Amino acid sequence: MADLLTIKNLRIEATAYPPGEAPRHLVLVDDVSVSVQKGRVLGLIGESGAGKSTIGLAAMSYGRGGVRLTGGQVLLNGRDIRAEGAAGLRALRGREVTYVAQSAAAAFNPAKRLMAQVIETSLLHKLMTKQQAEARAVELFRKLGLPEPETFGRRYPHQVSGGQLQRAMTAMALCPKPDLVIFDEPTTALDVTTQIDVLAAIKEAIRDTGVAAIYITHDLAVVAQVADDILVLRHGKAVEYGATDQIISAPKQDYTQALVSVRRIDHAEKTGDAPILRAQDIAARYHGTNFDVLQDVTVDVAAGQTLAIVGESGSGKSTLARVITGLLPARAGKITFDGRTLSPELASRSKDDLRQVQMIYQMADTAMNPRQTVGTIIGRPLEFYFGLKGEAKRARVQELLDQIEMGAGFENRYPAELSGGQKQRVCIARALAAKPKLILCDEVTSALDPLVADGILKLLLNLQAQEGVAYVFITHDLATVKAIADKIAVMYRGKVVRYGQKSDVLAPPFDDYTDLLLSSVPEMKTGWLEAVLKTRRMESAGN
Amino acid sequence: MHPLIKLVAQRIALGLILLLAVSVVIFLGVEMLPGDTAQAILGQSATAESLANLRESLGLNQSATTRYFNWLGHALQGDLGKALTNQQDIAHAIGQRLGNTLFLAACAGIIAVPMAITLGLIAARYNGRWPDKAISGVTLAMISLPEFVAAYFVIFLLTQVIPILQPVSMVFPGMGLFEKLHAVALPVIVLVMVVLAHMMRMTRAAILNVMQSAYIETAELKGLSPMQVIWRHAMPNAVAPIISVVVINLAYLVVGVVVVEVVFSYNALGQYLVDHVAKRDLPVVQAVGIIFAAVYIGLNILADLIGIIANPRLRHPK
Amino acid sequence: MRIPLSALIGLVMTGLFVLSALFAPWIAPYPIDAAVGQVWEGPSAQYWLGTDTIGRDILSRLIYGGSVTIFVALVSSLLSFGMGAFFGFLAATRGGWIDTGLSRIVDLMMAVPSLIVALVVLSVLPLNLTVLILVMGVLDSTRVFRLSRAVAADIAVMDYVEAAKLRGEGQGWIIFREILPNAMSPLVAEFGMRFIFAVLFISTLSFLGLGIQPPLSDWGGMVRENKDGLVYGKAAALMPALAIAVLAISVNLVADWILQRTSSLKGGRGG
Amino acid sequence: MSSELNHLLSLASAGKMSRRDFVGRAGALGVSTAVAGTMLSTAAFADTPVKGGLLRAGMQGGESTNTLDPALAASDVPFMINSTWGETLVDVELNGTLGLRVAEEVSSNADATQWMFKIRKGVEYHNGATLTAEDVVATLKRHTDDKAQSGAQGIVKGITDMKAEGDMVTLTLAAGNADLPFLMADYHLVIQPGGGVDNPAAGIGSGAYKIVEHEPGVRAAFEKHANYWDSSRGHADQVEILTINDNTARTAAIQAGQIHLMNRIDPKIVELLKGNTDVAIERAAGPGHYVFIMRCNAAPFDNNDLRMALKMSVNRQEMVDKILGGMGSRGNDFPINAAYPLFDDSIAQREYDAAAAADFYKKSGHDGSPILLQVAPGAFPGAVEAAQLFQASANAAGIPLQVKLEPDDGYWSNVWNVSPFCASYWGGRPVQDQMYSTAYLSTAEWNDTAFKDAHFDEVMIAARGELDQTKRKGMYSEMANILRDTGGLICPMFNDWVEGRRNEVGGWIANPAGTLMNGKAMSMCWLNA
Repeated sequence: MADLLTIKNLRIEATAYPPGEAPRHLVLVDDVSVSVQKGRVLGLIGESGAGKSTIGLAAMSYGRGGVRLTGGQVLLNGRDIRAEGAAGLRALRGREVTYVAQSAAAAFNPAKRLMAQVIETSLLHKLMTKQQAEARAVELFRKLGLPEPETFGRRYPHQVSGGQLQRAMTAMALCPKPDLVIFDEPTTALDVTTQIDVLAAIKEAIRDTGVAAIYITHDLAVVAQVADDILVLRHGKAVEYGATDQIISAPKQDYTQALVSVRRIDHAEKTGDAPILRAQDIAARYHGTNFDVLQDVTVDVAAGQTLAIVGESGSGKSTLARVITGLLPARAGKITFDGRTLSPELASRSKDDLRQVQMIYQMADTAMNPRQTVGTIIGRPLEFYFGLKGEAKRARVQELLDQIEMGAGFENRYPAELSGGQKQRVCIARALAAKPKLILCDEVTSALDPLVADGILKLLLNLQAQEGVAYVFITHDLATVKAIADKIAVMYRGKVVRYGQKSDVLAPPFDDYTDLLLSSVPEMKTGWLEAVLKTRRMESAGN
Repeated sequence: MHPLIKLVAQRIALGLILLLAVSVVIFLGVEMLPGDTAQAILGQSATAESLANLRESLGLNQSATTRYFNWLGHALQGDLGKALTNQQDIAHAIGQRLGNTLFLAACAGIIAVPMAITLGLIAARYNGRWPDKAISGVTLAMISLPEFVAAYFVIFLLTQVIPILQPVSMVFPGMGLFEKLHAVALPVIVLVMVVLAHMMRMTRAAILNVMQSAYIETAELKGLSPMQVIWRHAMPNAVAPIISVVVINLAYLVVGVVVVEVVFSYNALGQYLVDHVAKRDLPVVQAVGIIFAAVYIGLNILADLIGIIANPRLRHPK
Repeated sequence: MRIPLSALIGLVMTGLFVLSALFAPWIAPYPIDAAVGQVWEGPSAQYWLGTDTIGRDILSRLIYGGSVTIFVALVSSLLSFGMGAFFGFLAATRGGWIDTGLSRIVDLMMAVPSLIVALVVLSVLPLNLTVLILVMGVLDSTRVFRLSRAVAADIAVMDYVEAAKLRGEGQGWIIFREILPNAMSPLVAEFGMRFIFAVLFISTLSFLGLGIQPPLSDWGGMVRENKDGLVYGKAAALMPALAIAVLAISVNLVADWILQRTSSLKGGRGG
Repeated sequence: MSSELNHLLSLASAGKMSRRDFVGRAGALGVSTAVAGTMLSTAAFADTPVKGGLLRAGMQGGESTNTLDPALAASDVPFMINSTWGETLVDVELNGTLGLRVAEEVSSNADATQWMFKIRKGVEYHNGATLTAEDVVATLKRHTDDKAQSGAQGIVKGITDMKAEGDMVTLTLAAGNADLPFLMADYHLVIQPGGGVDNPAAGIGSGAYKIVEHEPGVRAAFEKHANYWDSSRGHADQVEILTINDNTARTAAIQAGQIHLMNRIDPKIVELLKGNTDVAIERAAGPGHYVFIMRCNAAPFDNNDLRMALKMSVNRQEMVDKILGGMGSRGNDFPINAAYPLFDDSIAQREYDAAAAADFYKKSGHDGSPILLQVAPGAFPGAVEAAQLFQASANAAGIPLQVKLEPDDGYWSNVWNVSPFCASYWGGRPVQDQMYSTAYLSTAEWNDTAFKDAHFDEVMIAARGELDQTKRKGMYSEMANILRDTGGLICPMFNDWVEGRRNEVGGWIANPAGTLMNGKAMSMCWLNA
């Protein structure tokens, strides 16, 4: 069958202008060839910086910032679009090729109604009349399972949920009946339980409209559900290119194998022991609101062990962390630490209490002052809590750097000069520097690529073994939980719905929510999606 | 109650309180001035007894507080009193001059605002290319020129070298609209020069700021032309900051143009105020000060409201 | 570090101005107050920029005037920044009633036309540089307050500031070590703007007769002294005007450059 | 006397008499050569008045705080406006002699203690009423009255009794005053219906024009007073007086033809303005003078050697050239010049003499601490520059003079007549006696130099009653010398009136007594078609 899109020896380059430095020349994509046939889905997979989005956008001959297509061919419907002028490109963008961005929340214009944005392309390219366009939009809304499809378009982006926005985005992409749709991490920003529905909706839509698609993601398990072929990318080079089954079940390259076998860490759960931290009957609400975001939450964690708090966005898991730290004083309940009761107010806690409980954030780069060197960042707690100065301090910083497996010379670097994983490690070192008994880890791995995340988790486990520090590990990712937790608390709408030792929590019989949660985590095998949906339909039919 | 209405109510209430505070501040300020009205009126020709008499008849020997509250009481009933210096009815005198002030501001605004925004859009559209550089350069030069210099320069240029306009811009009741427009042409030109740059630069900045957003990329990937992208997608989201800077400048056109009024002997509020400050004519200074403050505060409220209305999150809460 | 041509020009010109201001007594060909020539002589080998309304050498007066203008503008903007930034940060980090109180006071100050204030205060107090600087500094600090409050508010919600609070750091460390360094570049850009408006403001004050002590005279004052010649194409008034414009433009170019690197949205001519 | 001179003038301007003859004859009438010269130079006489049109003057010296009450008039614009709608008993003619307006005849008794004014018949106010002797008395009363706030209060003090019989007004004085008629020419003493007691600011008078619109500090619009008694005045149908305080704008306006007459041309630009063919520059050597005043009772100025030192260290010529652009004459440290009758031009002109100044300074034994001269731009045009020239020349003589700039705002209340040493100006008065008694009599309200000299006072009182002109001249000369050598007044220059007239304006006669033909320009000028 004739190729819809053919990419031959594509080379993409960019020049970066870091403030105060000489411009750097980068090769983002090097000698990549791939093709998409009508009605088929190509999966592009790789870690951040692998160039997958860049290639996706290249199919529309669009380069972000200073990105330039410098070599090879991009043949769309048989013509090389690199030869097109500005007008020619505008003609094909939105008509032949459309784009679904990662964060629909950001990609929709907050000032315009959804309908206007969904049909804008069709009208712009005079593909259909307003009535036709709106009719089609409504039809797509229905197909994508959006609520009240007839009136849905009247809403503004902020009035609908993230999952719905992502579907609306898909509707927007499909509305002008394009030949090719590019999905750029369309589900990454979503909760697992939402992701599975959106995933299903997208897959269905693709099938029904018979459109060709490029599906970009970092999550092999996800792409396995939708793609016919997969191209694995690393550092802008093609690693492996083949049919989905082959890539999943029989990966040829080591890197691909690594990706497939990721998160096979499993650590024996520890039990018993007196709790170092106990949060009892906690209730909390935000200033100026009148409902509790936390309702009688009771959890504890033993010294040297890990309590994982699992939940989706809005479940209140991060709020719990804020309550424990005292940033958000609890309305009710008490927090006991190391046998004594902690004041709910941050301000009225002793310096030593503060030292004992440290925190690591999800976004490492906003958690470090960009104007301070790694040395200062790690050194400050030493100075602040232990009054270390000069040589002693320097030595201890070095020690910590070694502990987080980062060699010498890093203490003089600025955060901007570190990779995502390194940043997170520095944050860990900063927490360790205080010699705490407890570290709160808030989604520490969710912003990282799988392999890097793995590294971080391993590090955390080692450190726990060495220092006997306890973790409260807040995450939405069950794989991570399995990998690190001793105890698990599943939270839903501000309540703990399931709580206990890992083995108990993860073993049936499940409550509905936990069941939904667990069953929604994509598995690394084709057809998983259909299977899950089938069972769910049967269940809903059953009752 | 709909949150919008609540916000509006809050803003207005706050504005009124602010206004009251302003009146006190101005009162105190003018109280602090050395010399007094009588002395200032008679100037060099003052004699001890004529001074005493004048003070007497002006009621300057009451205590400051008494005078303030008297004033406030009447002002609330819309009576601004008579000018101490020449017994003119303040409300009437101000009424006329306020009209002139607003007329001038309006003429300048009507030209400057659309011009500034258009230029801003063009500059943003061609960000970093020559049209941008040209516009930015010219406006930069404008912003860097003291306004009175600009004023004398246009006088020189347009009344002497090319005598097409008149250097003295005073307007009177009974003048035809065209006559008035011809009269104020020069000050308008100067004021446009003064405010244009700032508004244009801020429009440009606001647009460029929005252009960073993801939804702009979405728009571009829909195949919209750059101008379409700016107009349909960037503009609606840049409204708030643009409005607020427009407002600052409109306020400036009303309260900040004394120098221009002096140079062109334009009979508007600024000149009137300055004269009366020099004469310690409290009621007048009060009244004009309040009006200026009211204009400033009012315009800011307006800006807030437009900002709120332009923001769908506030207009259509979940 | 890459400096675009425009910024380079700006830097060089600004530098020149500052130098000539610093070394005025050594550079100026004639004493500032000596009437050396005839009234309003044109430029000549003897008086490069001609002479002024009572026959003083304009170049010399420009150079001395420059030192006054730049000094006053600089100090007053420094003052307005010291005050504005400090209170702005305080309001942003402390929040609560401190924030509300300060913000209301600033609203109040901004609502009163700054010209009246200047007029009032400058005629109450003895007219000297200190007073002038204080008045201008205070009047301008309101705008700086708003900017720095906005900037600081954005930074104060950053995780690293929260981390510092969790660590138990004091107000001082948070303001000066966590927030200030990150707020610097927009503030510096704003500083450029403020400096220019200070220069323009002095000129306007001098124009209204509330300016600087003779025989010294800032550039605005010089324009005023010589403006009557303007209508007859006497360049005397244009020289200082030009000086103001060039200084303003060069500083502006530098400010713009910094501004571009940190697209900030503040600034504005005084109301 | 005035009529005779006018006759001579008309002869001269009609070319029937040579310049030299005229000056000679005029001199014989007690008119100084300078004035006679000025009079001739304005040969606008020859042509005949043209009726109709709108005559516009643009003037400096008006604020939005002005009022039409003549009692409160202090600056140029109110002065001009009042003299356009109102008239006084008499006024001062171009040559410093008395002109008859509302009064058609003036006479006095032998010792000048009683003065009779015969009121002209059929003088009609703008409101139709007829001007009566009672109105005159009422007017004078209003200004004398303690309750009044009149600037003329000091002037009418001396009158002990005033009464009206029929068309005759009789004023009785405490002591004889030969110059009383001149006092009646004071611009505050505009005759108003009922003395303007009920509504002083009504703007209703008997002048050639009646006010139709008045926005203080902006514009006063007039139209011809149909029943005006004097056919030789009031040519234009309408006149307007615009307040244009900014020099540049005002000059630009007259060049652009937006206005026909302007006051206060900045001397600096006279040379430049001469290039313009549409505008004529009108000069009149007036009695106005720019001064620096030392208070004789305040240290260090209580020391006459120091005063002399400062007087010696002024470079008067430089000031006349640079501040007045040559449009004026050097002062001699007493307030009188050729513009006054009975002026003694034999008194030696004081020159800049650094050496002498230095000697005096040494003699004064001043401790060398800086001597502060306070000045504001508004003290007089070019005051700041003048002060700086003074500073330069004084410093050259080793005198530590320092200039301190004050804001215009509040200058007349806080600095003038308060600070020991400051800049000021005097508009001058029609006659010497009035000038001296206003500011140099020990007991005078405005004795701003705090100059107290018993002998000086005696001579002044005596001179007042003295009807013999030569004796009187001698007395004035003595007073002049006393002030010159012991007074606190530093008078570097007398400023000419320098005013602009577009060439289409006819009927201009220079009048040193006041701005724009002593306020009569609107009534006496016309527009040539």
